[in-house]
Amino acid sequence: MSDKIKSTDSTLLLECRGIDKSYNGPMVLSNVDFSLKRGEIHALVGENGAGKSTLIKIVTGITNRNAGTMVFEGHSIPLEHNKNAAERLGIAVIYQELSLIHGMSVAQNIFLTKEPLFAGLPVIDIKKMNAMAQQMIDRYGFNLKATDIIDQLPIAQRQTVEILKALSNKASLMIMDEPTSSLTATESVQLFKIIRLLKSEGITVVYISHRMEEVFDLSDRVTVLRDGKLVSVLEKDEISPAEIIRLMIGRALTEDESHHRMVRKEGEVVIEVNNLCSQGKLKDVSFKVHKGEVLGFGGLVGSGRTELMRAIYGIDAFDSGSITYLGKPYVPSVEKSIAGGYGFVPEERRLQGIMGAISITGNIGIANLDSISSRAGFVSGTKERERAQQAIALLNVRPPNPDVLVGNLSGGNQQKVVVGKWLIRDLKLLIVDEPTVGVDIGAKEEMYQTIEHLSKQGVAVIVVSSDLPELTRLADRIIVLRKGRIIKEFIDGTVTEEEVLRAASGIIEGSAQ
Amino acid sequence: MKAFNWRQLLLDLRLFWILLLLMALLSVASDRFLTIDNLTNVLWSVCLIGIMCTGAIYAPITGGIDLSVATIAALAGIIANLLMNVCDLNWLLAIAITLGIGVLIGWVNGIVTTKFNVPAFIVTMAAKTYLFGIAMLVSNGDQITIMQPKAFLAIGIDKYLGIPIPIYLMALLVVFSHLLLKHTVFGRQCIAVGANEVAAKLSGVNPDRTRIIAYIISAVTASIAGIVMASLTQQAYAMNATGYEFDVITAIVIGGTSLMGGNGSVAGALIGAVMVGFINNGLNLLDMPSSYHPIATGIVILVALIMNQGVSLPGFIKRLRRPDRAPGQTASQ
Amino acid sequence: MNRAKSMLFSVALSVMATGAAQAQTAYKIGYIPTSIGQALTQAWRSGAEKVFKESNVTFQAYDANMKAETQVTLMDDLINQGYNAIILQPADAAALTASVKKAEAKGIPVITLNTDTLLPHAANVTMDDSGSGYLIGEKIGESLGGKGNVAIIQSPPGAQAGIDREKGFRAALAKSYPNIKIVGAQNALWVKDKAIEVMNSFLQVNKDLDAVFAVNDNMAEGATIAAESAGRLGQIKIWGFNGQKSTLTLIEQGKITGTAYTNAFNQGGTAAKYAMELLTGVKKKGAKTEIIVVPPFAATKDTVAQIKAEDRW
Amino acid sequence: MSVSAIRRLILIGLLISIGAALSVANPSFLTLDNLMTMLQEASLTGIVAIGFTLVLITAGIDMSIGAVIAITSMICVNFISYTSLPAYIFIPIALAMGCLIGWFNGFFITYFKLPEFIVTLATRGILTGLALIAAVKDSQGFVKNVFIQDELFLSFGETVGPVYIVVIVFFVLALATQFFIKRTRAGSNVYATGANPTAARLTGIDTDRTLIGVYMFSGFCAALASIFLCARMMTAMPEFGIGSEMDVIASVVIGGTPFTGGIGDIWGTVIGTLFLALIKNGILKLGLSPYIQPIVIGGIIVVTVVLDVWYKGFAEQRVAKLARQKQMPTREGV
Repeated sequence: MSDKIKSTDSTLLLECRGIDKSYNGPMVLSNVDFSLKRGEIHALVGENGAGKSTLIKIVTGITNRNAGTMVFEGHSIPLEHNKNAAERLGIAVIYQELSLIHGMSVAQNIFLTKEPLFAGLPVIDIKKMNAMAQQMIDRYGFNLKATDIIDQLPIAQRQTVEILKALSNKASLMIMDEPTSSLTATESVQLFKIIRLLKSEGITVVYISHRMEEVFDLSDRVTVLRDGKLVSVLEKDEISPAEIIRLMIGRALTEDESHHRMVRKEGEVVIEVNNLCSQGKLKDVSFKVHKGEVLGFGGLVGSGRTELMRAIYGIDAFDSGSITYLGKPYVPSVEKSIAGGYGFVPEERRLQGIMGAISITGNIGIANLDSISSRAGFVSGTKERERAQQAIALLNVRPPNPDVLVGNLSGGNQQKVVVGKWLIRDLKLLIVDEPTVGVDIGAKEEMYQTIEHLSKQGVAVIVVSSDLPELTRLADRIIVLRKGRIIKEFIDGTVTEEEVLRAASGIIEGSAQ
Repeated sequence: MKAFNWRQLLLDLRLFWILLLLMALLSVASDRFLTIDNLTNVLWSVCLIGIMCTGAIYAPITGGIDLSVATIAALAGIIANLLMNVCDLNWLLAIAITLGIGVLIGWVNGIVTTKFNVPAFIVTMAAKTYLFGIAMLVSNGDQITIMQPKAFLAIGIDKYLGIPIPIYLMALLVVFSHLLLKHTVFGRQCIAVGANEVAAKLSGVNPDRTRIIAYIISAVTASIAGIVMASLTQQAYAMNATGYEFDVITAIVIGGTSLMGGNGSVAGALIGAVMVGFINNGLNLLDMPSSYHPIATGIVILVALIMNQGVSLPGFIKRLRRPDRAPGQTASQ
Repeated sequence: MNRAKSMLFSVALSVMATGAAQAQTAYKIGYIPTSIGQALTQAWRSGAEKVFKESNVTFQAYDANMKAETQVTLMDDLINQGYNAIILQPADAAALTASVKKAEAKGIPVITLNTDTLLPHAANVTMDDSGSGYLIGEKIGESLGGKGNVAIIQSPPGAQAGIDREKGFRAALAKSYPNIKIVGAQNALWVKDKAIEVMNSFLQVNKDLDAVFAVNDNMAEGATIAAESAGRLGQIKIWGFNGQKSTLTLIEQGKITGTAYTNAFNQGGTAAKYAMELLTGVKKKGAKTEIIVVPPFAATKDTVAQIKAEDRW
Repeated sequence: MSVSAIRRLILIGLLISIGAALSVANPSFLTLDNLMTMLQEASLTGIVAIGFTLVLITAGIDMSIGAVIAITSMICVNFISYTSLPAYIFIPIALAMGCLIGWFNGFFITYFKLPEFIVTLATRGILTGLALIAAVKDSQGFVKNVFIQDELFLSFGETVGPVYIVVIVFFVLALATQFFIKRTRAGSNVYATGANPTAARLTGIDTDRTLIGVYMFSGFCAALASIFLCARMMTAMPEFGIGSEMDVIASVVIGGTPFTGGIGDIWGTVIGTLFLALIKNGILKLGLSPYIQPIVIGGIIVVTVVLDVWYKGFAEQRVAKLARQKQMPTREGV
């Protein structure tokens, strides 16, 4: 089924053939071929769990392949590859912000461990370092100063520092994993310029993204993976969003799927938000959620979606506006919200959702202390365990052992635990922020089914997601936020991912912003 | 009761085996060691540390530390004496008020740590300094001998069924603290706050309140220890219990509680305290110079910690040969 | 005999006191004990304050928290502040020698209490740690009839006063009572609760312990608590050192056998008077340290009544 | 001006104003002798604090520094009493011992992934005992504190003009260390290890080696301070330095180096050390009761740190707010 890869030639920077990989179990990659030409922008696409990140890890030496050959710039790379060797060869990965050192300047970060020295002395020549950094910055026309401290820069600029760091390593291959996921639209445009600039410098860029338009705009070639197998490699002229999606999911989307039909649900109002304002974050946000309705929130990262959720859950205070919950005026606080039937699945699972060093029982118990404890404050171990088992059964958590530490579970199962702790409650409103980030494809489907099931039971669900297919699949109604305001609401009929994205980027009926 | 944490139990048991091993070694070294009398004495001598541990453990569980417990204990003794013998209050009332002042001290520690965001280490270290000054001020720097009332003095010395009262008190507090930690809402909240403050907050726990209560508990048990100490030594003295904070932390950490927060074992802390008590007692019985005490304790801390990390001796030797793979968790971040 | 000497001494002091009272110039005198919060150092302070009340003296006490380093810092500071005289209880002879020398070189007389430093200075008012230890050794030896088992509750290693006391004690036993066996010596850090722990282990190991010498009263009181709790108080003679008020009470109650009592009020007063005499020129500083011994008095149940209430500290 | 610079200025301002107030309160404060003694006092703590700052920058802690002082002083005094080796031979040995102890700490921390606090607390215990065992004893086996008369050794306690040698060494060491952490690769590694160990490892920094090095330096600094302390006291005691950790930690934290790692520098520590020394020296001049003194010192530490943390939070919030407003002009709308 896979299309033939074009013939091997000297223009290839990297050539992988027959890559196999399994982590003690099912094959994550099987017989994958992957090649990169010099100076191209190459998109790597596939659904979550298709094996993109594993392939990248193999190329960058973070993990080792089980079989297959890898040739980089004519060097054959052995099975026992490692990160340092990859770096020496000129393979660089742009992390979101992982590899930057807070408290240090841009120049220091770029040249960490390879700072220029005074001739023959083990002393850093700071002037020279700053000058070199500034020179690089200017050459690529970035809006940065070499002496800026990392902490004070917005995410997008930090990313450019990452890129500079890779450039200073004389990288010939730069891999960007979802680089726009936390950028605003303008910042994304800026990044695309940089990527094209890199291309013009002869640097190969591997670009991983879920945003089809970006892939479509940028890439010279696209490699599509599905279920750990190579599906196709598309040349520039073959690239179209519909085709990529077809290859990614293995069939063409039906009219129904690509144009999700939304259902107006007009039952009892669970929560009503009126003119919510929060300085610098939210401006005049008003909406209602009905019983059994799934309300989707779209918008770019930084558009105020997460801030809105935090405000109505009661984590952050807001400046003005009012909330009515179950028909009564409501001033939210986390404790009241939980007692009143809210559930909240936060955006960053590892930092905000789970307690990794604690068992599943403990993680589920902490949100259900009211129902598992006596009035005197004693926790019933039996009840706690029962509830944990209930949640495990409900969501099919693996392994189904309530004593397992949550930190040892896979991403999907961790997320199930975070969701599960609310499901065993008398839930009236569930807020989920990016429910399937880092979740494998099987668990993702289960998550969707869970949400659908909940809405059938009459729970109002608010889904916040950057994953547009997810949003269009789940939502009965979609609200798009931009710069803290509601910019568009899709109520009836159908909506396409493109429409949502256009609204989120501020492109409405031709009036670009 | 089925919700038993087997891992924790195993950890506790592992410590228990070390304890038994230590006891076996000591009983070989000295025939006086393994007698009821002597074991009672050891328990009696670790009572103060043990009582402090039962409360002080909540600070590390929530991710903090309390260095002021020893000074709080000294101050509590002085205040109790002041109330009983200068203000002529009933001894029970005096104890109640003393504990109330303990609550206040803990509250201040907690407030400064949480609301002002100052590291607990600095807060409690400074508290140690100024509370010592207050203790000196209140006692006028005197070593006050407590002669009255008899009922108060009985707390530290009297025996019931041949066992000194403080041991019962310690046992009671250990059980109480264990129940509090493992079987109450508050205990769950403490562990959650220590494990992941944000996640706990989003699950409806109030981290600041939990921490403040943790410091209050710590200060209250320290006050109880101070009262027992005053009664036992018949003395109210600002320099009482000097340096005990390190013994308390040592016992807590040997017991498997991480200073990073998120777990804790009261029983483990008690075993830790008893272990240190056994070492000191054993060396005393053997009439070894006191300079060996801190050395032995230091070595036991290291050994217990390494064993808590899950390293066995053969494994250790094997790893020494291949130093590229370190034991324990992968990255400590 | 000892008691008679001390009485004589007190009389002599009160005669001298009248002379010193005339002084009108303002003086600043500093007091640096090892630790401010001890019965002994408190008593010294009160004794000295009583003397200084009669003249125009600012008497300021400083706390060294049992640390020699802090004492040296304080000495430097008092020198810089231009104090006229310093009354010092050195935590260690060697450690304070340089400081005392420095002060003396600046014309500030230093009067040491109990522990003497190694180089000459104004005066040393001492209760004679070693001699008193010797005295207790003899008393214990005598009461045991020259035979038996004795244990020592020590001060921390390196604490000089405690070492001197223990040395004196051991010397007495070695010289006069070679048949008395020292069955154990353990450090109880000067404090009661550790002394209870140490005493408990002594009681465990030695089923026939006859006497215990604790190098201060606090630890003797701790030993008493342990022995009483084990029901063996009657069989064991416990001796302390210093003679603080609470210990004297316990001696009266028959719980503690005896202690080397020093009139600490008197000792502090003596140091204070000596300082005043140097300052007012009544006395001239000699080339050698003037050693004033406040002789110890073996307080036992029989003799403790001779210590008047106002002399108890 | 950056937030950290303002925080430093606030501290310096406090330092100067407290100094001025003390000079008014007691004229003997502002005398050359007193200032020199104060500097000497500050330097003894400060030398240890310099090493400790590096440990704190790596987000660690070293509780064993006091005990290192004790054991080093015992090593020196043993050489002086039992050998006729000159000071320039045994002092390097003593300093090397300090490093060795630091290595030991670092090894246990990095190899077994044990918490720094408790490892160094264990080392503290072991060293405390060893110092007592190593102490020079008299014929009856009692610890005897030797009055040192080795002139070369004692010259470390002397002055150059009015300034004590230890003060000069302190400032030179501060300068050198500041230079080291800011201007060398190894120094950058220290910051990187403390700020973000994962990122540091990703960048190719051997964080374990960096940590071990930092603990060795901390041991070295404590050993160095010990030599000056012995020379000043003209003796060595097995109790030297034990308990002084608290002063060192307070100095460093007042100087603005937080426990969280990745931040801080030596100048902050120098100011913090001077600040604490000033408070401790000044309080003696006020004629306060010795009981009140610890209350005042404890109170000042808390208030200073609370102020500092409050200002830092306040300033950072403002910076963040400005940045957010720049990013998202809510007024304009779409």
